[in-house]
Amino acid sequence: MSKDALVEPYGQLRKETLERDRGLREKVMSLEEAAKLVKNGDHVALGGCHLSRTPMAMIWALIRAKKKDLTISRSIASTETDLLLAGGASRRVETSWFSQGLIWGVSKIMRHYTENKIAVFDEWSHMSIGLRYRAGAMGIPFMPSRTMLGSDVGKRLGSDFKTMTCPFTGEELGLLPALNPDVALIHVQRCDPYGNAQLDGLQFMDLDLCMAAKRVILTTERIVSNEQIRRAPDQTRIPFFTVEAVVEAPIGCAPHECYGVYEPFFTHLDEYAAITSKDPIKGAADYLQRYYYEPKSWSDYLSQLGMDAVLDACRRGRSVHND
Amino acid sequence: MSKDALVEPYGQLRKETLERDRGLREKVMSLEEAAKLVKNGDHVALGGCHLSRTPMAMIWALIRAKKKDLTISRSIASTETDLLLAGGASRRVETSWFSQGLIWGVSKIMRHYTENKIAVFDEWSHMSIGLRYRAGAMGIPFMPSRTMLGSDVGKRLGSDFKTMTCPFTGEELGLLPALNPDVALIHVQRCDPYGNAQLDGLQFMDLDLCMAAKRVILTTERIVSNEQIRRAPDQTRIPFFTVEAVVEAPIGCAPHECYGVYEPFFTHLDEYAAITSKDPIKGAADYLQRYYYEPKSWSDYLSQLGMDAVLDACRRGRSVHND
Amino acid sequence: MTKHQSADATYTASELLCVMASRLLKDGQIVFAGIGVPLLAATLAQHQFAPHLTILFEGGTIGPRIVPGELPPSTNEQRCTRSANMLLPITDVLLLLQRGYVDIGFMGGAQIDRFGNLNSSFIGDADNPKTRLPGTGGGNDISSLTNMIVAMKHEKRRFVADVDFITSPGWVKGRRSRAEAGLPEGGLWRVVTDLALMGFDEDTREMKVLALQHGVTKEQVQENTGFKLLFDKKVEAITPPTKEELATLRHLDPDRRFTA
Amino acid sequence: MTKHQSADATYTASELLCVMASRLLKDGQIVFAGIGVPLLAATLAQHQFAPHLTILFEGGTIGPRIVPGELPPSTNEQRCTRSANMLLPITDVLLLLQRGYVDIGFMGGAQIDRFGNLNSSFIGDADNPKTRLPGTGGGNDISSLTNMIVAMKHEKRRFVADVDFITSPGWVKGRRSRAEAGLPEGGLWRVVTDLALMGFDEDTREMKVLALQHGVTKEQVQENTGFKLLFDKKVEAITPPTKEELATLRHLDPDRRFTA
Repeated sequence: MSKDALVEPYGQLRKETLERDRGLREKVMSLEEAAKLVKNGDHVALGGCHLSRTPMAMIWALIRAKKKDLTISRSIASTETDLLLAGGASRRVETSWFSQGLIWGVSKIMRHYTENKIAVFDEWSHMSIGLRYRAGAMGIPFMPSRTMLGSDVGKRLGSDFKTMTCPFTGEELGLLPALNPDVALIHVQRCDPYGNAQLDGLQFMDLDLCMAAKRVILTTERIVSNEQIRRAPDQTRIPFFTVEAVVEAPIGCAPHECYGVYEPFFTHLDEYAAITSKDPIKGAADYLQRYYYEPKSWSDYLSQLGMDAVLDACRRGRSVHND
Repeated sequence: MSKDALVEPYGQLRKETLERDRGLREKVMSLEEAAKLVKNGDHVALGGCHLSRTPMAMIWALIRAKKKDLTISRSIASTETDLLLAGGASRRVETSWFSQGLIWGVSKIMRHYTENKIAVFDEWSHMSIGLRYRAGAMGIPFMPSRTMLGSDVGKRLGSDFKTMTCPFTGEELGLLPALNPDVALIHVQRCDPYGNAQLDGLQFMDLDLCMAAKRVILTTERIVSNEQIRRAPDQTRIPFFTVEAVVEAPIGCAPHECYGVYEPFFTHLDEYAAITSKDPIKGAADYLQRYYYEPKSWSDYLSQLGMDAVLDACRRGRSVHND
Repeated sequence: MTKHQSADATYTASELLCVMASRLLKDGQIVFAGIGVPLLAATLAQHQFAPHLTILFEGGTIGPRIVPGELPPSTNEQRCTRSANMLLPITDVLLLLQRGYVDIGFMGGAQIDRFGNLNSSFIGDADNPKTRLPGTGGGNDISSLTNMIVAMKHEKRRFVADVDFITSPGWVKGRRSRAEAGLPEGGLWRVVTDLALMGFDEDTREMKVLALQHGVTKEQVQENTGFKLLFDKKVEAITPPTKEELATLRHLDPDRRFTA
Repeated sequence: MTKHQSADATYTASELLCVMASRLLKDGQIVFAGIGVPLLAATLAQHQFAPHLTILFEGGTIGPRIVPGELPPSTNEQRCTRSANMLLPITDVLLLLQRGYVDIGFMGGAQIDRFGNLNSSFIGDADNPKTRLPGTGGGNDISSLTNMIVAMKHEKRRFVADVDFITSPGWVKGRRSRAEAGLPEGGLWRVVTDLALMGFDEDTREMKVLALQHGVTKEQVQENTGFKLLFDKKVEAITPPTKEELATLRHLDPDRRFTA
């Protein structure tokens, strides 16, 4: 049903939300169990931004579980979305920017899939993506805004992006349709078994994502007790009742970063850029084989990245706490 | 100019904002100096809510400075707004609820001023007040919402509250006009001399207020160094460039509370209720005389409340940090 | 203070309201509770049978633990936040209602009418009121956006055919008028008083007595109501507060702050 | 790598862009800076003459201190947050632009046209592109909502009469077309290249050369531009990067991450 309408009718959204089990209950499970909560065809929104707090362990599990036809949205998409395309999990991406990162040039995988029309890349401005999630989080069908006007970004979206005249001021406004993803994948520094999550540092769009989504899968560096959460409730950023699964996944963003825990694995990212730039199809296939399909577990994946690389990334990651 | 239009035209709002000195600069001053930044006729929005983090020291200074014709808005108004009416500073209040508190009954001062048509009390739903500030904070002229429909609260607001049909879903929506107060008064636990403020506990509508307002006056329990703020930037809730004045005002919410520092002065509030219920005019006049006009300083005001009362409120206030 | 009494206990009207209202809640629910009886009733439910029930407070608190004997003066002070799971800005906690996360809104009421509309704004004409009341607070938002329980004393002057002013909409003018006004599903679900438990007719949305408090007759309820009540085909008798319920309640509010 | 040279220094094109762009900023301003040259230029300004200038990053950072030699790979990683004054969610930091708090937006560009429109989405037809570029990121928001500085290499293929796709609007089709599209005041203010500094004509909004880099002629600029440039009545000569500017810049980016 939700696939047909750009904006989910309010009655249906409420009904789905009220039918969820929102009681205070434990929901700890494995990556593999959590992957079963994602259905082929779902709209999956990814937390974090670019190389930061990417829910990589969960993405890794989805690709291994051979998910298909996912629509992926994210504030800024990077190597994780490359791999969702290359791994066959997604053929549609909604984001504001999609490449590994300025210093590595334009993603050859993104180019291959979009230029050959194998996948669709719908481009919205960065704030517009954020306001679409925010409208979804607030339970309103659209958010007024003042960008994408006068540009081809707005024009290319056709009737998905509307305009109106403000009845208070007579000003011309853009109207961004609410986005309520089927699933949000979010990686956090710590949460309790119920899903109350505390996030350090940059928050990106994650709180809006959790409020907007119909199911949230949290991966976390560590699971702490509910009592620990309750000692500093003003540090909680995600409320448990939005969360459907909690998975402990240490170093769960590798080779991207997790604020205060580890920085990006730059050497690995350089290698990734090198092999995928040379031949996006074979390069990605080789990469997926080695890092996604062959490892027996997430820990085994980390072993492939290498202990030295893990220690180095963690040393740099903790440095943000240094004076 | 801003007095004429319900929603300030965007061009004018931007112009006023860009003309403000938004550089990183010291802005520490006294209550009396800060009071000069408030002009007669200004729309003054009050931070905190009900008996919590009320910017009482600044309100005290405004009443002492004989301000006139202020429009006051707040999420929930309590004794501070009683006194702004009784002290002659305001004749118009926009809020969702206005009385001292359930356990003390309906405010006789509010009743006297509104029933005798000396002052206007415009009633909006609580979320609507919040969304009006939020629209102002976001730089959009209205926020869509789904309350106040079908009620006399909505009807009574006339054309200030509009409705529309959603172009995405065909649903009926309420439209709340953006509110950009001339001044916001906010009390915080700590901030630096530039106005970077960290807020513990309940945030109420304060961040939206600061982003929406044209001038922010911060009172603070203590001023800390900018270096201290920079050690935990993810704890900052109010950015310096929204702030026009920083005033150190210890126990600056008394007799209301400041999260983690002191609880309400309940005995004093009981006395306040008693004298203003008996005779709202004379009771308020006597109260203002004793607590507002006679004290030589904020510290002298606190002395009137009494050292024992201060110590007791602080002991209770700190208890929120106890296990 | 009216004393009520069952075979084995004496209790105040407020205590009766708290106990009866608490029984309407279910474990695992998310309940948006106002100050006073609602806060106490939801806390009582947690202590009695609903350990996984979550309380939301308007001040921005998600899932606090109320400390017995330290009841807050409103839902906006730090006493509301003890051992909470999360604190949110006010607007955002109210938006949880709009997003649809909340099962039940739970408030007190000053004046209610046959369609469950509540008035907490004006007694008399709004332009020239006899009494200006404090106003809606979150009431309008809660009643617009979720299923509501209202707990109040049953008095003729409070139960009127039409409220002077619809502060918080129930079923508006009955039948489909609530939906036609643009309000989502939800609406006034139950009214708990010291005399009875009431719901609303599925079609006309008029107030209907579902059950009577211990020792109360249909006639007594009607006598204390300013309009003609519907009565369910099978009006049940409510079990009076148990000793255990009252003991827990008095442990929570030893100073009788909200239960006098 | 093209080497540029003045009487007393040798520098790369990127270094030249950083230095020139930094000089356009003023102390006390709030600058929304993209990754690469913009970040470096704003930081250089802070070190040289604008200690009270505040940098905003798209990832959500307000007023960080960039640690020399630890430049971030984008504006979304923790390296961007060192000693910052505040961190905000992404949507909220972008909303600061919409609220009007930002003096200057500062980005790089892939392709620009005579009206200052930028393209970072498609080379060729959008439905059948020769190259799919990464997209707008915050570019569309920044260019829609504040005065912009763009820093880029001056090449004919980058300076085109009409961009293939307007990702980030400058003056749209010139004259009043930007305002007519519903965009606020602001717009493309300055384009800094390794050859010149350009603004836009007050009426027609066509690109106009205001000053030339050291040793560069008008003819050279025109030759490297894919449309006819306007030239200001008084085209000035830009003082080349000073030793001090270059030393500070090289201290900030010793690995030449963004200045190679």
